[in-house]
Parts: sequence; C-alpha cells; structure tokens
Amino acid sequence: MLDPYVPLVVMFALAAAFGLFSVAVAPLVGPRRYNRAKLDSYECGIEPSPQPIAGGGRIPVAYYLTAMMFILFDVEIVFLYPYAVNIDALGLYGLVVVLVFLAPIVLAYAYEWRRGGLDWS
Amino acid sequence: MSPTAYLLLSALLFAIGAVGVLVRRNAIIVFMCVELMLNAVNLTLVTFSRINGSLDGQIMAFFVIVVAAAEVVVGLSIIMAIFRTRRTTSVDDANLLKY
Amino acid sequence: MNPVPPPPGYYQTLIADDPFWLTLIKVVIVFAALMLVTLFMIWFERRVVGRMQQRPGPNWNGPFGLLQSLADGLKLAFKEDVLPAARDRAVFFLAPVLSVVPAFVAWSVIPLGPEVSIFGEATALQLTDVPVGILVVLACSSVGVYGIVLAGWASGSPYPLLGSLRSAAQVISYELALGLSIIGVVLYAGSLSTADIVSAQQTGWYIWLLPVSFLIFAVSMVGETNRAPFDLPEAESELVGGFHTEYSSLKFALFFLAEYVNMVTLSAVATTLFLGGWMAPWPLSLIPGVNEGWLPLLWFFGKTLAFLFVYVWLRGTLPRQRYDQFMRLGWKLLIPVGLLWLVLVAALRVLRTELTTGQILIAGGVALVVLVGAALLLPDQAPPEEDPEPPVVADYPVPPLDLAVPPTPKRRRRAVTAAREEPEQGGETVTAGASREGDR
Amino acid sequence: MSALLLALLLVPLVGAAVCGVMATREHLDRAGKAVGLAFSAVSLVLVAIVWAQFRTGPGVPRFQGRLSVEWIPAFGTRFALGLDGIALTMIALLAVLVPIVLGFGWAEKLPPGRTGAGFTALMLATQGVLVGVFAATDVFLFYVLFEAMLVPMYFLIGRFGGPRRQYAAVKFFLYSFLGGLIMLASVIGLYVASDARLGEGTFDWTALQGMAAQLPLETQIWLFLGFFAAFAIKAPLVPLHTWLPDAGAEAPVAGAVILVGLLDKVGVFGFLRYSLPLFPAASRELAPLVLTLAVIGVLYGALLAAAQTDMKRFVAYTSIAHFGYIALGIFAFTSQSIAGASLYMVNHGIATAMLFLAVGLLIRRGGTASMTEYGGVGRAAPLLAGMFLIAGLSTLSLPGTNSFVSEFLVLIGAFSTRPVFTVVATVGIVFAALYVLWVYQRVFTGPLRGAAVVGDGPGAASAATMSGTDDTGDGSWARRTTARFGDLTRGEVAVMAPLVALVLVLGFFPGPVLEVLEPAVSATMAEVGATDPVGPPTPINGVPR
Amino acid sequence: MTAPTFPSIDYAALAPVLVVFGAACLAVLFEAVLPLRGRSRVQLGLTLVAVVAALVAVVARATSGAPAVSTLAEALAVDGPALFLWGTLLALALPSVLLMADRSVEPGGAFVADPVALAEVEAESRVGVGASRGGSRSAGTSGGSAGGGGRGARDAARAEGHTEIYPLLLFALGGMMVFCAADDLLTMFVALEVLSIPLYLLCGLARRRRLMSQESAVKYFLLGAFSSAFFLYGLALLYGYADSVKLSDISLAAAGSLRPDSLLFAGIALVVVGLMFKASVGPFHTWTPDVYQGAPTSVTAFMAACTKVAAFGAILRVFTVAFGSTVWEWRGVLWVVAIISMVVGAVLGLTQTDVKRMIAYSSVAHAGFLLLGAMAITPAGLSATLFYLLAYGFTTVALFGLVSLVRGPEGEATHLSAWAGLAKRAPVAAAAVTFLMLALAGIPLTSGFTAKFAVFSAALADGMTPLVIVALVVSAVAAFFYLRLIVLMYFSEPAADGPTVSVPGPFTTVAITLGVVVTLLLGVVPTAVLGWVEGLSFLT
Repeated sequence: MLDPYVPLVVMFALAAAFGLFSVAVAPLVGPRRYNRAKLDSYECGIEPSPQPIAGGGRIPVAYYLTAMMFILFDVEIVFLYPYAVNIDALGLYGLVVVLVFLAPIVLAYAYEWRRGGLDWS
Repeated sequence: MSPTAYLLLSALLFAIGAVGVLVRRNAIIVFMCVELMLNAVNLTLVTFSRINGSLDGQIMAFFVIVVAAAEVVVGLSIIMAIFRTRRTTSVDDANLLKY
Repeated sequence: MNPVPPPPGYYQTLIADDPFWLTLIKVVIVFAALMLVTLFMIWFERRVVGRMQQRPGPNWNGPFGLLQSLADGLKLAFKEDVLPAARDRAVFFLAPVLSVVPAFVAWSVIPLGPEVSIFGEATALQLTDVPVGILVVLACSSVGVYGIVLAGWASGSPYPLLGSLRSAAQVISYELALGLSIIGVVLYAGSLSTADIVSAQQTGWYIWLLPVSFLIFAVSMVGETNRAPFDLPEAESELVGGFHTEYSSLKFALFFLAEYVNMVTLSAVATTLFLGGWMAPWPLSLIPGVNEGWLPLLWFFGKTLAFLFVYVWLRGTLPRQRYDQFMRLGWKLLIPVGLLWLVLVAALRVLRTELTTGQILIAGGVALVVLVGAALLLPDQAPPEEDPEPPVVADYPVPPLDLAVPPTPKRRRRAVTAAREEPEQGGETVTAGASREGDR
Repeated sequence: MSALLLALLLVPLVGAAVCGVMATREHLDRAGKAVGLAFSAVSLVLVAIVWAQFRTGPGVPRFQGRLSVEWIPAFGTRFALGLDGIALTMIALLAVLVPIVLGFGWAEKLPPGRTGAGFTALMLATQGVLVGVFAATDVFLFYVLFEAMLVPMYFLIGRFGGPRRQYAAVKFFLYSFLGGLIMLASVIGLYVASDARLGEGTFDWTALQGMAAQLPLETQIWLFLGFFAAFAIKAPLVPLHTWLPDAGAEAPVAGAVILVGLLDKVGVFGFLRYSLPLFPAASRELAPLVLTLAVIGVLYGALLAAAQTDMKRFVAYTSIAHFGYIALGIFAFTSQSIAGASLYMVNHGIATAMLFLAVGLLIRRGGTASMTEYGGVGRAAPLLAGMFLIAGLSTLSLPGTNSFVSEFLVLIGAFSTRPVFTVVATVGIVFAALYVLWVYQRVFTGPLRGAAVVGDGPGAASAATMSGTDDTGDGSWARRTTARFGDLTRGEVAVMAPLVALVLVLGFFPGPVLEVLEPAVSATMAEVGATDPVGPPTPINGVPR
Repeated sequence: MTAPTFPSIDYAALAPVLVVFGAACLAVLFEAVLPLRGRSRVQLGLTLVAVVAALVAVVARATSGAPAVSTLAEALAVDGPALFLWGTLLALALPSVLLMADRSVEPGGAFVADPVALAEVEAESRVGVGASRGGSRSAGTSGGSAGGGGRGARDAARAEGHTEIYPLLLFALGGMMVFCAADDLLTMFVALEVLSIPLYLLCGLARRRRLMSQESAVKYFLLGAFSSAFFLYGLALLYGYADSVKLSDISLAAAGSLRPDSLLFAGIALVVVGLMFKASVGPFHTWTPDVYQGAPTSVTAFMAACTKVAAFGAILRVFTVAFGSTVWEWRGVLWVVAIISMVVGAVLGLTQTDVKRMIAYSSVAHAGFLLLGAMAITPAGLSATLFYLLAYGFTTVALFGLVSLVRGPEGEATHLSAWAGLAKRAPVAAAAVTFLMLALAGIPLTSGFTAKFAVFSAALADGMTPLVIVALVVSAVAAFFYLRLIVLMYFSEPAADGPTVSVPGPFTTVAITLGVVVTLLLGVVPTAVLGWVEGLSFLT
C-alpha cells in the first residue's frame, strides 16, 4: 500500500526538476551580449524613494505590521480547522470554547482597527 | 526510520539554535535562532507523541506554535522600534547598558 | 435519486492501492495537462480581453491563434538571460523554482473525477487524496510567497523589492480571508480531504449553503493570485514590473507559469469546495450515469474554465485598485465578515443538533442583543474624506465660492477651549513641554 | 516589676521618637535636647525603683520581673524579658551614663547640619535597644535587638563623628553585622536542635539552656563558635578588635562612652549569659582558647595604648586590655572570677566613661585629640586634670578606686584555676600604670606647651575647622596669654561629679552591687557545671575591701 | 469517534484569575473605544478595581476553607500556596500600578506618549488639512490658531501618556497568577509567555532615555525567549519520559519508569534552567541588571517584585510536586547554583555605580537565598520561601518607588554619586530608603530579617549547613553596598547641582508608604502572615 503522500513527493520532484532544468538551461540557450548597463539595477529615470535595504533604505513599517497581524490571525485560523473537522463531536461545549477563544482575538482586532493598525496611508 | 533519529535531529537543531543565539550578534538572527529552537522542540514533541502513542505531544506543538507566533510579533516590534531609533539591529551596537 | 455518497476516506483507500507506475503516469499527465492549460489560458485571456476591447487578439499562429502562447514561450527560452550585478546568486536562481514548484504540487490533491479504471486498475481521477488535502493547497500557496519575496530581495534593486513586499503583504492578507472561508466548508464536510468534500456535496453544492463563504473565497482568490483588479505588485505605473523586473528569459517564464498555474489551481479549488467538484450541474445531474467514469472530467474543467473566464472578465472590466483600498477591503471587510459568518455557521450547526427550538430562539435573542451591543461598540467608519484641495477650475486653484467658515470640529474645539482656560497653568505646562522637547 | 521593666525598655524608645520628630524642626532643637534629658532622667528613676525591688540572696529565681508575650508563634519566639543581677547592673549603669552623656553633649558644638535633638534621639534609641538586649530572655529577641542596636550607633558614629567617620561607621557595622550573622547561624541551629529534641522549636532561654547542655560536644562546639564569633567581635577579643579603635576614635565622645562602656559589654555579657550556660561542655573545652585570646588582649591592648598619640584611640586600647581581664574572669570558672568580671563590667563602664568624658572636655577646649598638641594643661585647667587623673587611676585599678575591687577579684579567682594565664595577665597591671601615668604626664604636667594649648598653630587651626568650632567670636580666649582655654565650667563639673562619686563609692563599698550580682553568678556557675577549686565557695562578699 | 469528555471548571476557585484576565480584555476594549481624553483615568480605575476585586476573591477563598482543587482539566491547582502567591502578586501589583499611574513627578507619567494620539493631534493641527480620523474638518481656519490649538492638544495628548500599560500589566499579572498555580508544564509554559511578553513591551516604553529602555527590552526579550526555549525543550523531554506533562505524573514516572533516566535528568535540568532565568538566579541572571536599569522604574518595580514571586512560586511547585521524588539526584547541582547566585549577586553588587543595577544584583543574591528555601522540600522551606517572597516584594516595590523620586534634569538620577547627601535635601525619603536598605540587608525588626531567618532555619533543618554559612557571609558582604548608599546619603556632602527629590504624588506616596509599612510590620509582627503560610502545602 502506497503512502498517500508519495504522489505528492513525486509531483514535487517532477516540478522541481522542471524548474531547475529551466533555470539551468536559460543562460545556455540564450545569446550573450555583454553590456555594462544591463547588469545595473533597473531604473526609470527617477530615484525610487524607498531604497533597498542594502543601500541603507528601510522597509515601510506597514509591511511589518501586516506580517505580524498575519501571523496572529493565521495561527487563529489554524486552530479553527481542527475544530471545524470535529464540530459535531465537540457539540455545545466546543462552540463555547471556540467563542471564548475567538473573543480575545476579536478584541485585539478591534483594538488594532481602532488604533489605525489596519490603515495604509 | 527509528524515532531516535528524529530525536537526534531535533536535538541537533536545538543545539544549532542555542549556539546561534550565543554566537551571533544580529538581533534578528538571534531571534531566528530562538525560533529554530522552538521548532526543534516541536519536532521533539511530535516524535515523542508518536513514540508514546498519544496525541498530547501534537497538541502541545500547537501551543508552541501559538506562543512562537506571539513571540515573533512582539519580538519583531521591539526590534523594529530599536531599529527605527538607532538604525541597527546588531546586539553589539546596543551598548548603553554595561556591567 | 442521487446515489449514496461513498463513506469518508473511500477515495483515499482507493488511490492508496495504486501501483507506483500508475502514480507516475498520473503525475506526468497532471503535469502535462497543467502546462497545456497554462498555454491555453494565456491565449484564452488575450482572446477574451481582445474581444472585450473590440479587437481580435492573437489570431495568427495556428488555428484561432492557439499556438501563440507556444511561440511566446519558445521565444522567451531563447532570450538572453540577464543577470543583474547586485543579485544574490543562489537565491536569484532558486526563487523562480520556489515559486513554480508549489503551484504544481497543489494540484496533486484536486479531485478531477470519481472512480475509474485505468489499465485495469480501479482508481480515482485524482493524483492522491490525503486527509489534510485542503491544508496542502493552503500550504502550497503560502510557500509560493517565498518565491516572490526572495525573487524581489535577491534582485538587489528597489522596484522588485517593493513589488515583492507588496505582493507578499497582499498574498498573506488575502490568505486569511481565504482560510476563513474554507473553514465554513470544512464545518459542513467534516473533513479536510478534498475528495470527501466533493462527496459531501452530493446532496447540494456548498455555494448554496455557504454563499458568504463562497463570495469571500472568490474575492480572496483573485487577491491571492495577484490578478486584476488586485494586480498591485506588478503595477506598471508605480513599480515597473514588480518582483520580476530583473528577471528575463526562462526565469521570467517560470514566474509567468506559476502565476497562471496558481490561477488555475485556485479555480479548481473553488470548484472543488463550492461547486461540487466533478459533479454534474443540476439539470444534467438528473441523468443517471453522468457522474461516473471519465465524464466528470468535463464537468470539472467546465466549472474551472468558468472561474477562469471570470478572472479574465475582471481584468477586462475593472480598473486597478489603490493599495490602501485593497488592504482595507481585505482586512476590514473580508476578515470580519468571514469571522462573523463562521461563528454564525458553527453556532447554527451546533445548535441544530444540541438544542430545542425554544432554546434556539432564546439563544438567538441573546445573540441578537449581544450583536446589537457589539455593533454599538464597533468603531465608526470614517466617512469618505472630502478632497481638501480646492477644486481646480482653471490652471490655478481658486477658493471655494461659499466662503463660510466651517464649524470648528468637536475635538479641536475642546482643545482650544482647554488651552484658553488654563493660561495660569499654561506657563507651567509650556515650560514643562519645553523641557520635554529634549526627549529622545 | 514586669511593668517597670517594660517601661524601662519603652521610655527611652518613646523619648527617641519624640526627639526624632523634634529634630526635624530647627527651632525645637533645644527643646528636643531637654525632652531627651527628661526621658533619660525618668529612666534613671525607673531603674532606681527596679533596683530597690530586686530581691537578692540565696533562692531567688534566675530571672525576676519576667514578662512574656507571644510574638511570632511560627518561630516559637516570644517577647520575653527578665532581669538577673548582671543584666540589672548593666541596665543601671546605662541609665546612669545616658543622662550624663546627654548632659555632656548639651554644650557640644555639632558639625553643620546636625541637630542636638537628633543626637539625643539616637542616644535614647541606643539606650532603649540596649535595655532590651540585656533584659531579653528569649534568644531570638536577643538576637534581633543585638543586630538592631547597630543601627542607631551606626548613625551616631556616621553622622556625628570625626573626619573618618564614614570609614569607621561602616567598619563598625560590618564587623558587628558579620559577627551577628554567624551567631544567627548558631541561633537557627539551636532552634533546629530544639525542634528535634523538644518536639517543637523554641527560643526560650530557660528551655534552651536545659536542652542545649545535653547536646553532644561537637554540636555544642559548633554552636558555641557561632555565638563566640559575635561576642568576640563585640567584646572585642584581640584578633577581631580592629574596628574598636577606629569607632572609638571617630565616634563623638558621648557616643564613644556608650559604645565602649556599654555596647561592647554586650559581648562579655553574651559570654556570661549565653555561651557559658547554653554550651557548658564547649565552654570548658574551649576555655584555653578564649583565655589565651584574653591574655593576649590584656598585653596587646596595654602595649598599643602606650603607643597611641590620639587620646580617644588610647582610651579604646585601654578598653581592649580591660575586656581581656573580663574575659579572663569569665572563663576561669570560679565564683570569684566571674563575680569579679561581672563587677568589672560595671566598673569599666564607669571608668571608661569618665576617661572618655575627660578627654572630650579636653578636646572641646583644644580642638584635637592628639596628645602631642597638648602639654601642661594642669596649669590652665586643674579641675580637668584632676578629673582625668581620677579616671586614669580608676583605669589602672589603683586600690581605692572601683576597678581595683573587680580586677583583684578576677585575678585571685582566676589564679586558683589558671595560674599561668593569671600571672601573665598581671603584667598588664604594670603596663596600665605605665600608660596612664605617661599620658597624664605628657598632657597635664609641666609648663604650658603644645599648639592646642598655647598657640594658634596649624594643629589648633585645623582642629577648630574640623570640629566646626568658632573661636573668633569669643574674646575671653584672646585675653589669656598663657593658655587658650580655661578650666571646667559648672555645668561640666556637674556632669563629671556623679562619675567621681561612683568611682570612689564603688571603690570602697562594692557590696550592694556584688550582692545583686551574686545569685546570677552562682546560677551561672551551676549552669556551666563548674565548682570552685578549694572547699566551699568563699562568700564573695567577704573579699578584702 | 468516541465522544470526548469535557473538563469541569471550578469558577469559584478561578475567580481571581478570571477577574484579572477579564479586566485585561476589557481594558483592551477600552483602549479601542474610549476617547483619548480621560482614558488613562478610566483604565487606572478599571485596573485598580480588578486587582482589588481579585484580591478580595483570593482572601475570601483562603478564609472560606474551601478545599484545594485542581481544575480546568487539572491545569490549574488552586491550593494553599497558590492562593497565597496570588494574594502576594495582587497585593504587590497594587502599589506597582499606583507607581505606574503617577503623573505628578513627570507630566504624562514615565512612559512614552501614545504615538497614535500624538499623530492624531498632529494631523488635526496641520494647517489646511485639518481632517482627522474622527471625520472632523477644519479647512479654512487660520494657520496660527490651528497651530496653537494643536499645541495645547499635543500637550494634552502627551499628558495623557501611554494607556496601554494597564492592559499589558493586567495580562502580565494574570500570566503570573497562572504561572504559579499551573499544575502541568504546558500550562506553565503558556503562562510563562503570557507573563513575559507584556513585560518585554513594558520595558521598552520609557519616556526618558528611550534608547536604553528599548535596548533593555530587546535584551530581555532575546534572553527571555532563549530561556523559554530551554524550558520548552525540557518539557518535551519530560513528556517523552513520563508520557505526560502533569507535574504529579512526572513524579510518579520518576518513581518507576522504563524510559532512560537521561531523559528525565536532561528534562529537569532544562526546565529548571528556564525557571531560573525568569527568577534571575545566577548564573542565569545576565539580563537582570540591564533590564532593571533600562526599564521605566515603575515597571522595574513591578517586574522585580512580581516576576520573582511568580517564578519562585512555579519553582516551588515544580520542585515539590514534580521533582520531589528525585530530589537527591538534582539537589547537588542546585547547591552550586545557589552559591553562584549569592556570590555573584553580592560581589558584583559591590562594583555597581548605578542604584538600579545595584538593586538588580541584590535581587540576584536574594534569589540565591530564596533558592535555599525552595531547595528544602519541606513544609518549613515552602512557608519560609513564600514569606520571603512577600517580604522581598514589598521592600523592592517601595524602594523603586523611592528611586523614581530622585530626579535630575535628565529624568531619574540613578547614578550613585547623585545620591550623595540626599538626607539633607530629603530627610524623609532618605530615611525610608535607609529603612528599606536595612531590610534588604536583613537587619532585625525589618521583614528582611524575619524572612531570612525563616529561610535559613528551614535550610539548616534540611541539612544545608554549608549553604547557610555561605548565605550568611554573603549577607554581610551584601550589607556593604547597602551601607554604602546609606553612607552616601547621610554622611556625604550633597553635590551643588545634584538631583532633587520630587514631592511624590498621592499614588506614589501610597505605594511607598504601603511598602515601608509592610516591611516594618512583617519585621515586627509577622505572626499573621507566618500563620497563614505555615500550614500550606501543594496539591499533589
């Protein structure tokens, strides 16, 4: 009996092989015409205002904020999946517990909303 | 594969994380090492769960994930705050507090 | 009239019996099919958009221009592979792979059809059915983000970086809503296995049972794939080409491929979750035998194509959103609505089995009161801001015609009166404030 | 009598609180001093009443006026007070000396920022705590107060002391505190042992005395050493003495009187009250060690006293020698020697107080404690010289002064059991005569000389600055061509007079005190399990007078 | 699928924890919906009410004689020690809250102004734009008045200060309460994080010396997370050993399990390391001085007092309930740890020039003393340690309250040299500091002495004589640096431009007075508290 995950691995291997092959073959099949300007970073005439980190630039805070919020909510959702699968077995008790579990998160969400953490200017 | 191998792997990961915390000087990397340690623990928990034949270990891993997430959030925000104030994340540069 | 659905886990055991050669065959077929679908999709999109814009679209290569995509692909392969000097070598190479692999892997768990017989082996039209199938899909879409972020980061150039950040922020934001909407389905199906979910829809598609979930899923799906009107990471006007600005040749092609495969994948998932997967639509489903054998492939790809058409349709119709509007939609509408809906569904589901009608009424009353109370506590949405700039009539700004001084807003009025009322304390406050200016 | 005893403890403490409050107001300073003096006077009266009520003679209980209130039941500790003869005499001495030093301090010019009322408050606080230390019959309570008495003394030295007061105060505190902590280990050990042996932990002195004597020798020795460390530092015995000269020299004179005259007595008092009765076997076992230290102390103290040029340090070193005698008497384990030692504790207090005060009067005039700055003071201040002489003679135990009786008792008592130690210690008497008379000669006899006495030399100037005295406003000094200062004022005589009286009265008539001491001494003898070597114990009242 | 069994919940027993967490959630809600003006007052009121109510609930439960229960699927053991520790935590939280709430010394409190509020006000005052999030609009008003109004509002926003500290504090407090009552390691771990994470944040919120404050937050966070990873790995190993993380199950398993003992001992070691980190026992104390110094003083007060209580509460429980059966295997190592802690605390304390760092090292030394009591797994050891925690907590809170009063032009003046001659400027404050210092040194008639006495006698009775001797010597060494501060305050001349001692506001006054009075009372008449702790025992 085959483990149900084996096909996943096979698929992964095939896709990875394809991807790696493409990446590897790309420089070989194409022409090479050296030009110094080609190797520079892309610009379109205006200095972009946020510099890349390497050049001493910063990433806007909002991205971090989004990342953090995502982590919190994602973890919350992860907890909801097992509950959803077992909702019938857990019954009313489970519902109450899940509501108690959700309450602080909703609270935090309201707080975040109100304090402008969800606003992108 | 014998479960011992998993335990060894997780111990190794934990050790790598611990050494990283002690050796590296960049706050973010130190922080990532801590996360590595936490996930090594997850691996241990799941392995033991398998060995013991109970699901408790996996449930505990869930708890660890939550805690790790909370730590990530708080840690990142603190590191970000200090980065915004002094534009570096190196632990070495944080040197106002001395023995 | 409907046949009894197979018990949960039926397809799983069925597929688990596959010999390895069959698995290999399936993998190759699914892979090839995806490549073909992508090629088709590119052509399809251009043709449909073309029609929408009153122009023919590609029609030169092959019948109806069908080979146009293939020609494009071949052309890309023979382009020069430009490697920017500031790149991070290893990551720059790996990012496209990282982006394309999960797109394909996600397809492993999509059920394409029911039980069939291939070379005498009884199996299902599905590469594999794992007990956590939906999570595999979600995981793949999450891993795909790494490809994007790393591509932007490894390019060592501002535009790709910003594009990738945007893209990542977008994907993870909408992934939350996506995950929430899927939970609704899981609540009813009682399983994470995709095959089981499809089986559970034998009695009715979830789009009817969970309309809100479906809507949220549909919107998030577009956001998740960075497609118009949410194609902000590639906003040409702001960010040139987004995270793949510095990519060329086959590497660029891989990103392109990943994007289209993702689109197809999510359409297929939507089909699986809400439209009954491979099951025939209603009037047809009355015909016996229509849900057996190879025929369901047709229904499945038909539904998927319908979703893909909507993708194209959206692109052809809607203008691109502003980034803040986009994030607001995700964070302030989809997530709270999804959450509320979820609680409602769960409560209904539990209460129906646990409580008597009277109890449900009482609980509903209480819930209503709580809801109303919560609604009172909810933060008030800011009304749309009026444009503070005076209207430009000619080439220069003119003041508004009604020169009435608008009333002082409440908050400021209080501040002003407070400042006026405390001149005695004012001195102290000012000095204190002045000394506090030295704060770091 | 229990009530009186409690009052004896509380009156000074209340006085301290009142004075402490008054010290925060500048204008109440004088009033505060007066109030403090009044409180100390009340204490004196109370002591007199207690003394009158104290029963003597054979068959009296070990402690009189017992008072016992539950304090911390969890530790089995009680707020228990009681008096035996030794404690009573020490408390009485305290009650006598405190008004005297307060009177002495009345006219003292204090460093800027310090108030007389604050000084008085600290003195009274010390007195109150010390009463508790002497009267405690609960080991825990004793320990608590033993440590607590450091605090007011620490501030007395640190706030009102000489130029190196910080160093001296911290040194004093740390030495005592360390000793106390080591004792704490033993106290806890006793408690644990009582828990094991009696079924429940207790700190009651009587109960512990009955229990501890049964402990195996090794345990006793360990516990003994814990107590010994604290008491030896406090006493001080020689290798642990170095804090005393510093503290004695830097403390204000009035504080030094209490410090050397009474606070240090807690050390030898502790030997008598705790070391001997609680650990008799260990005491007997380790007696040679203590005796050796005691005799070394006698000689070392005497030699270093002779070498001092600072008069306060000189007094401190003479005290070290005297403490050697006291320890010798205690650890010789005869009725006579122990009685002598107990009496010595009183007498040394009086003698040292007087000597310190005399030195203080001199410093008040000359502005420095250095002997080299003085000479021929006897001409300018004959009364002062007389006072110093009486104090000195008492210190060297001239027959007819109080110290003689006690020193004699110690020596003949100790000779019967420890002849070698006694003989060596006797040499100390010779040294004592030497150093006292030498100092007297250098400072008080001969023609007027020395910067502090005649000139405005650098020593005088710096001394004046140091002590903060202002001599420019006082024209009377300038008129004298011979000496910069005069003899004792009436107030100063009044302060010294009671001490002179005590020196002489106790020198000729120590009976009443010995009578009070006797029951406690014989009880201690019984507790330590020692008997007098020859025949039945000689009645200690029958010693030659 | 078998129907799961649901745990029963003893709400009466959990009432204090529920009150605190409920109030914390409510505070978050308030933070979201209340207008800025006056928010701090509401939050403070809520916090105080919650703490007092929880305290009342604890006392009611303790006096009612209700039996010890292990509730919530045996996650929390509400037994005698737990109730006492809860009471202690709440009682210590009260003055800490008051210290944090005080605004009289520093306008707006010791915490950074709320950035959102500031931004809001700024946006409002911006000339010409004037649109605020509230939807109000002030286009057309003249620039000057808008600027002036903005200025006033800005100051108001600054004066209102940071109100998030209250929910953070409540969450930390709740975490601490759960931490010391947790009956299984997992609950303990979660509680550990719940108490730590708000503290990390609170550390970084100082209004003055912000860099230092943020730095301390980062250090505390990184080391805290590091240590909790250790705790967690230990938990995993013990789970592997005992197939359960319940403390009593671990103890049972240790008595007879087929698994290799190396798992058990490695697990114990790692768990203990994690706990020691939190309790700042040397050599795991490295974060303590930095964090104590960098954090806002009122936060330091809270942290120093309450974290220590919670951590040692957990240590006591783990030692007694889980590791009690293997005490002989691990105690030797802890001897070394205790000695290191005491010696490091005392010796490094000698070299400090900053008051807050000095107290930090003193706390390391005290942690060593506490460990003595905790190691003696006897009823006496338990009660002594509990008493010590209460006594030490109040002393520390009051001490930090006083530290926050000594201020120079740059905010708090914590350098030792700044304290010279303080007694002349502020005799009452100096007297209070002196008294508290004596309490830390363990002078009789202060709570410090009673506590030390209790702990040392418990340790001695359990056969730890050498350790007690070391502890006593260390006490003497440590007394030196306490004395040094007293010497500085009383015997030195004040510097000309030295700091001033602010007149404390009512909140600070109450907090300090409370601390001093309790320190005195526990030194003189500790009977009531000792009577309470005496009969306590863990639920096993």
